[in-house]
Amino acid sequence: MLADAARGFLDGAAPLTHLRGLRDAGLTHDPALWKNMAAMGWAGILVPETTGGSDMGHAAAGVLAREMGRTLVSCPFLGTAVIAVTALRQVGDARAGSALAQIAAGERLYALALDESAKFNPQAVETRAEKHGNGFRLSGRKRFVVDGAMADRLLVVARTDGGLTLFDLPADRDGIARTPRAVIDSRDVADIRLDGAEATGADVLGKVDDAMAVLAPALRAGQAALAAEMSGLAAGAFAMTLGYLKERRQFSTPIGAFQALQHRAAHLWCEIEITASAILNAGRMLDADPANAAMAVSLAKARATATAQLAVQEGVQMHGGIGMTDAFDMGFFMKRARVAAEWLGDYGYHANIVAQARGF
Amino acid sequence: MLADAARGFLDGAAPLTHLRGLRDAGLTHDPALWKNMAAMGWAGILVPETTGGSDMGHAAAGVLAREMGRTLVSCPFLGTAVIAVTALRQVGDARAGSALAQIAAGERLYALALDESAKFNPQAVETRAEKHGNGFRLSGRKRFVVDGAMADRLLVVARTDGGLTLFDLPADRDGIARTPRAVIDSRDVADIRLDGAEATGADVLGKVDDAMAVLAPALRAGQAALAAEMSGLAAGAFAMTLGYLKERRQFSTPIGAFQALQHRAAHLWCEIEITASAILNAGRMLDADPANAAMAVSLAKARATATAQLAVQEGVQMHGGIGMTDAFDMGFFMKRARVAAEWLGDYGYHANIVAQARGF
Amino acid sequence: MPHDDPSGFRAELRDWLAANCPEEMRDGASTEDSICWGGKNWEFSSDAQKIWLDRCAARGLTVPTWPEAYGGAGLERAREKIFHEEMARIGARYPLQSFGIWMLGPALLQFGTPEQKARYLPPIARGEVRWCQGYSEPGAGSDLAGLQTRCEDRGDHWLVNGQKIWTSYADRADWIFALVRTDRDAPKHKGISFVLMDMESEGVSTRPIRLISGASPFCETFFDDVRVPKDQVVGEVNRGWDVAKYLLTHEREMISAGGQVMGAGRALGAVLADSETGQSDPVLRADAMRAEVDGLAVGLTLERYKDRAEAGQGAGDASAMLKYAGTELNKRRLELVIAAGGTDALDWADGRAPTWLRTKGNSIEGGTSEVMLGIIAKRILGLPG
Amino acid sequence: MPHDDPSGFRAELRDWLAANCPEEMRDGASTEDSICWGGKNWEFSSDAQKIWLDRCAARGLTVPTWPEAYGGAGLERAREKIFHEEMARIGARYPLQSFGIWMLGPALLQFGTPEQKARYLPPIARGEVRWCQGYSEPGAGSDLAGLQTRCEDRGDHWLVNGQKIWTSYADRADWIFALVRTDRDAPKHKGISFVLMDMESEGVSTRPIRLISGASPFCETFFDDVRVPKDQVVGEVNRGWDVAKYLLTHEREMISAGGQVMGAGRALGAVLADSETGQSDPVLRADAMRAEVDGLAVGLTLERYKDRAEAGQGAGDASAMLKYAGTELNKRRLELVIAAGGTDALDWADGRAPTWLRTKGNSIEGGTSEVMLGIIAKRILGLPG
Repeated sequence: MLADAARGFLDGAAPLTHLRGLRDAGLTHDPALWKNMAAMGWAGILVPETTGGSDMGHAAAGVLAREMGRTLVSCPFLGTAVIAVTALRQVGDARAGSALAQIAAGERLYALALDESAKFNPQAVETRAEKHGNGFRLSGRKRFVVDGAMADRLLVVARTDGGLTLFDLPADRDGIARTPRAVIDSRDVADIRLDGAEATGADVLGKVDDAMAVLAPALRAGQAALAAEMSGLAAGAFAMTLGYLKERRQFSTPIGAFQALQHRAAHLWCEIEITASAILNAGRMLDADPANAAMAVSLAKARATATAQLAVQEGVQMHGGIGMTDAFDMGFFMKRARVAAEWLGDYGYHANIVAQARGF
Repeated sequence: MLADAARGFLDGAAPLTHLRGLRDAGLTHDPALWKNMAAMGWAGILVPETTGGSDMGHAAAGVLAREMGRTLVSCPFLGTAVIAVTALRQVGDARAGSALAQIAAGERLYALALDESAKFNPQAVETRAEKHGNGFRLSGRKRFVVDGAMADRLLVVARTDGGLTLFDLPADRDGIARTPRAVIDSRDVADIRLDGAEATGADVLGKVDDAMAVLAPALRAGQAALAAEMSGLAAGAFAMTLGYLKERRQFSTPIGAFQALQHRAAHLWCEIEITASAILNAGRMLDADPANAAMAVSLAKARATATAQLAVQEGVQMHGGIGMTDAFDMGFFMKRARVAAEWLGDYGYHANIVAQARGF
Repeated sequence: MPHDDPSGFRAELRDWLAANCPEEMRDGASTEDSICWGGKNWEFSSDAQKIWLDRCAARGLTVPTWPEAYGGAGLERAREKIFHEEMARIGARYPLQSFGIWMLGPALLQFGTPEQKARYLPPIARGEVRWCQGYSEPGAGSDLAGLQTRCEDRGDHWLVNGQKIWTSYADRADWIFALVRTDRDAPKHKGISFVLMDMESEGVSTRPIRLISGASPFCETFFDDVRVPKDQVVGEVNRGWDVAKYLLTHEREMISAGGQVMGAGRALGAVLADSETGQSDPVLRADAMRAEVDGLAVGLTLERYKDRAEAGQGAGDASAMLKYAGTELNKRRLELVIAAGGTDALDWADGRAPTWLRTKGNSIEGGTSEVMLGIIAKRILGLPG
Repeated sequence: MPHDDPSGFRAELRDWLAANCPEEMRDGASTEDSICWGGKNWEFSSDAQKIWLDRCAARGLTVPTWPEAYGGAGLERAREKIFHEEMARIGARYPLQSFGIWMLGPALLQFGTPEQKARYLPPIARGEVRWCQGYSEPGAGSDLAGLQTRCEDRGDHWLVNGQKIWTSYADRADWIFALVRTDRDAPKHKGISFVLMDMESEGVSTRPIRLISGASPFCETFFDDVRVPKDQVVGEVNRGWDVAKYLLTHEREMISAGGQVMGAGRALGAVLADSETGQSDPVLRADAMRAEVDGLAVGLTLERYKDRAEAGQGAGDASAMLKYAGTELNKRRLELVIAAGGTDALDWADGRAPTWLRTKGNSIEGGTSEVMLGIIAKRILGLPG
């Protein structure tokens, strides 16, 4: 039901042409669209009811993410409504409550400033938060901060004396410089430089030296939602390919009658269907037993990554010449799949977590 | 020409039914066949002309091995005519010359007793050769000694004070116990126990503490010839499969007309053809520049392993029900492919050598 | 991930298992050797195997979802899951496996008369009668409906003549359920019936087929003027194809689940962790990681489809996906098990080699992977031709 | 592995390269950006690029195997290999790449008149004229022989009308070689001719096609009453399909070799060795090992077929294998290059992303992988249908 409603809305408000329009206009984001989504309760789907949300849980968030993946909607859902909200919920003080309320109302956007190398590795943080008076001064470089250019607030992970600490800072604070990047999926990504940016104790989310208590659940939630988005992406690319197989004729036959393509399409459908199970499982585990959800989440992200890659590669190849043209939409799926494959941990990263959980 | 002659001989003297006959009779080897091969000069193909061989080189040995792979000939060619001969040639003293002459005449069989663990690892030798008077006493266990039950002589690798040493011992020497194994490819494999077996200085092949000077070239020669055998195996399995695709009818159509099977057959043919290039290259490099042939040999073994596995898996699957029956020959190809995949280093072992040679 | 258990069923079951499952039956084994198939001539591998079968049968746990009236425990889906979880927790072997449980039982529950259910189901549940199936015929390959075995109406009995192939363990089975042609003039799907025959009937003979694995789990089975009582047709005469389709779905799920069960005893990872190069060889490790990821996801998919079945939606054509994915995955897994085992695994005396070779047939029997992909392409995806 | 050099050719060439190849041209680059395509309007990226082209052209080394009379160096196969080895040794860029070198040149050498060779080949060798090809037409896809572009005999000239698609860099080319229909009544393969046209002719226009990589290496090209002199047909009129088949073989080898050249600049391994997780992630490392093994073997196969060609045996239908294997491999390699690069490689400003996306077209252009597999299945393996 949620899926049907979401699909109905997105087919009207944000079909694939919406992303193309943004890209052609040199934009990465449509603020009006996010306002509408917030009005429908999407920004607050994980926000507690007490602070203006609907608190529907991660399985439901996954349903929305999946539908967004189908039409490649560019919006701050993952970074703000999933990752930041999950982080803020771990804290639960009045300031976090107020932030959650603002998110639910669509009035505040967050970006997670974590990565410092080209591959996801949440422990490899060299950004320093030096003690300075009663507060801190942050210096370092953050790479590939998704939604980093448009965000009102940044969740910055920095090294303090005893570990990592998570800061919730206004993005326009002195000493923070943001440089937008031109990324292949046409979304908002920035590199960020912190040059002695000041933070008070009140800017710390959770406890000093204990970023992971807040961040780890947020990362898992983001990974699961991103996996759900990728599963929708795979389904969207596959639907387009399947339609083409039925329509396109070659040597007077619909190409979908060629057995080699049939078998490949059938195999791909199996992969999508099997990945869907992993996605559902991750959402359920996050809702029912979040402390033990790590393997389920990594399983979902690994499967979704592999499946989305296969779907877009087969999509381009089966479309032949037009598949490689920009005029055709398959390239958008391919580019987003590639970015989503890397973001928050690639196949190898997550498969390794699964393997370790399974004892090897 | 050599290939045609070999094929002509083997089609008559050792077609696939020959291996089946041996297996059904509980045998692993046909001494009369090897005598015939020796009479044709196959046993001496790498033996110098001065000691009764034809010295045709490793490329030519690869041609023979490939033809043997086609019909799954079980004979001591690899262990004796390739590995032992190459080892003996590194030494070149009168004793080695006499051994080479005996091999060329088909009168002496060798087996290499190297492996001690289930995965190929020529450095992992714990068999000890303790100093004892003027000689040594050897103790330890060797696993998976190919041709180990029928061999007249054993090449035993043992640890001495300063490294590894290679011994050339009569297989019936006191203190050597051989236990034949029932291996899936129906060939001669034995486990060997050395229990204080005595060796003199004259039994050392090459220098004490320097087994690898003799052994490494022999291993490379064996790996290349085994790769050639596997490429022939792949070709033999594929020829059988291709014939079936043309003959077998299902739903009133030859199954080879089904496009999905056509594409898989074509892909397999490509793999076989590409692997053939690696095999030829390995033979040429061993003849032209043996000191630098390691990467070429590992490339050949890695490719041949992957290709043979694909050929037999597709072979069984495309044959359907009869492919899984013992009455049909495809199972023999599959079993030999699996043993050959492991022997002298598996895919990962050799791919790793290639990667290191390529700088990673 | 344990399921909710508001009613205390889990605790009660756990106690029962602790008290009743013999120690020997707790090794998690699911190799061909460790299975109890039951039947008149079954030789129990140990006292423990017999005790375990009898105790489970008495409690309906050989067929936990069947109605209690027919020897089951009447468990609904949520409790069935708990049952499997608790069995896995202590590494308990399943007390009984059989084609009667997997295939004939579901078919009878769906299509059988009350008399047929009462007569045939309880002996299956108790492991007293072992069934085999007679579907395929020589030369027909994947064209199942092209079957030629004749079944003529001779007034007070049927007369069966013909030949089946790939009949699993027909040489050790007590009864066979088979598809036969009762109307030779009707279109090929319309003249088929589903008939039950005692393997001791005069005119039935079998010949085992040796597989590449060395085992002979299949036979050729011959029917030469076999007389069959009239009440041994399941469902309507000439409508046997409906039963067959229903069963094909079950068979696919069973073969698919078989792959899971085989692997379930021990995670692939544990096998690799033991291997001498599992950690150091990135190829082996990477392939094992992929197989583990895929195996878990296929397992979740089986669960998801079982949940759907509970909710009244059969897997239908999607069973082709379960069959395809499960068997192809299992082939990959056993390749890895053999690779991890190195030369130790290449001996006939080692259980891994025969198991590995046996998996090669899983993607052929019960409909090849190619047939499954064709079903998916045409019936689910609606591709032409 | 260096080849024999009895005649001292290698030493001589090595000296010449040392003296003549500008330092800037020794970076081994073979990205889309670094290529010199030549032509009337070519803008050299640097003085070094121009100097390098001119020096090579003067010595026949832009087209080393062509006869000296037409601007080549007349190298036989053994010396050609030495040439490539010595170029690779110092990481020299190739001075010139073009469809004239790869495709039209070989076709003219095989099918052209002496006058055509003398007129068209030397400007190609000097990089003065840039050619494009006009084969595919909209909607025809893989059915190349179904082309509809009309070429009518108007006595003293041909008149061409129609449209081509996937014409590589037609917007920057000086001339085009194209397949056109000269007999509309003949069977489809029998009424085709191979014609050369000046892109500045009246009635020729182009429209670039933007690819997913952001680049526009292809165009749509339109012919609207284009007059073509009578002597600009290569081979016999209506026998253009023979030229086309010959060229398709060359094209496949070229696209396949392109994959090799792209990777040759730097072994995949070196890319991985730089990557932050190349060593620690077994999945990435294992995939790279496999790609490296396969890449070396495909490279050896290309060499083997070139040797055969030297011995008078063309690759023929087997060129389909080279095309298929080379392009599929190259897609795998660039996937790994991007994966090793992580998020750094996802920026348009980074050269890797466009190169990666561009490889996706390699297995489509010049005949899809599926068409190649079909050619192998039917023409080499003799499978029916």
